[in-house]
Amino acid sequence: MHLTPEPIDLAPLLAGVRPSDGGVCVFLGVVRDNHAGRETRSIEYQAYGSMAESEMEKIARALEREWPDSLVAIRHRVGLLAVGEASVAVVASAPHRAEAFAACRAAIDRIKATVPIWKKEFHPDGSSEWVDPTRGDSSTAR
Amino acid sequence: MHLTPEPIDLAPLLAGVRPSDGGVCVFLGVVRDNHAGRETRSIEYQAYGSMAESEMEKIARALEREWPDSLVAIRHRVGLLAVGEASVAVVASAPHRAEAFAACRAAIDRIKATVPIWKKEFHPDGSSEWVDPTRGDSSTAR
Amino acid sequence: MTIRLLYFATFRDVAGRDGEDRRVAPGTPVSALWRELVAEMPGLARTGSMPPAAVNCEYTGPDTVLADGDEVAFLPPVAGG
Amino acid sequence: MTIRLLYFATFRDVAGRDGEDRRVAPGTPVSALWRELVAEMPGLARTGSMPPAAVNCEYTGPDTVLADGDEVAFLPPVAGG
Repeated sequence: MHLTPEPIDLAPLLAGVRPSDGGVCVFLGVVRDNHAGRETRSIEYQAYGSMAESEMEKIARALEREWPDSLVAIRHRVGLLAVGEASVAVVASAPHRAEAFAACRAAIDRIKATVPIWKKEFHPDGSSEWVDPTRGDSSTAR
Repeated sequence: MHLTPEPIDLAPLLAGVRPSDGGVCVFLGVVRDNHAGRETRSIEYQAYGSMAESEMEKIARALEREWPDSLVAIRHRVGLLAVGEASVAVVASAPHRAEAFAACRAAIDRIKATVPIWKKEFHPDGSSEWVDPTRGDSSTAR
Repeated sequence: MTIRLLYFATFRDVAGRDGEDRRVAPGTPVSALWRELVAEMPGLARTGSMPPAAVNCEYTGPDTVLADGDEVAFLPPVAGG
Repeated sequence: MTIRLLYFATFRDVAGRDGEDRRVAPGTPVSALWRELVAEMPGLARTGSMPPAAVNCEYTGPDTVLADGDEVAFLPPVAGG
């Protein structure tokens, strides 16, 4: 449901917007061409699939309880992504924009904090490493 | 450039995202099925075209100066829109998500405050009125 | 001298037209033009004070003096977005 | 009893496998399993403390006692989004 190996298509996420919604806030996380001072060529996203699904579902439903009129949809891609491709999409809709922005921002913050997904950065020189956000930069693995 | 009588297509706005961007925040304003306690069937957006273009351009460029790594694109639709159709789209991209969210939110707030566009709500009973946000509800015209 | 006056939204409904070419005396400030218009069309003055005004597509204050050929608009409360 | 152990990201690289079925003594808490694994594969313990752990796809604390058939994973710092 929330995880996909295919390029993320916003259309089905936006199709969930309800007639009572006046504001839709979308966040796209995109593969950047650099990180921690090094050039990035591509990123491999690896997930603990069943748990990642469950965590994303929990995040979306918790946010809808916290902003009772909001609707939150999440997609996260796995596999090898090139620079410019979207790794994650959050679509939060609500009657008014303040709730849509707040729910969308909270969603991506929580996704980054708790969903069991990891990313390995590949560089032009062929080297790669798993990214460790707790270290503020990349940690080189073999 | 910024104003369009056609349905808003996100694709050309998202195409502007740069390889150095890691976060893209999109806001869509959508025609709701109700406002100020009354049912809405459709909304007509009327613009002072040349000035609206100029104001939206100023907003986008000012935000890019305030968040120097951000890129801001704006589209606003004019004409008669049905419930569920997008009246406005803002796409703000930046290396990191905090700037993307901040620039996107500021953009829509400023658009609502200063761009010379007006909207007339049409109700199922055939009545209509221009919306006056300064009154906190609708003002009936004729 | 002549200016181009534009009407939008509720003001357009009151005026019954999109715009008009209008003769004004040299030295006329925006605020005086507004008072002239209200005298002709009291329906414009639903609020006590002068609404936001634009000259040549830029927001401007009430003391701005009009020039020949200016495009002038008084703006009802905007509601875009 | 037997649990299913899963490895991800750097832990998968260190272990050299995606997962394994593993025998553990009844009453074993998550923290004891972690200590066993580190004893076998010191490369797992890049940080001093036990990493976040999940049992049957739920985050859980170090004192959770494992049950037969549990799916267990220790999680390197997540980096989704």
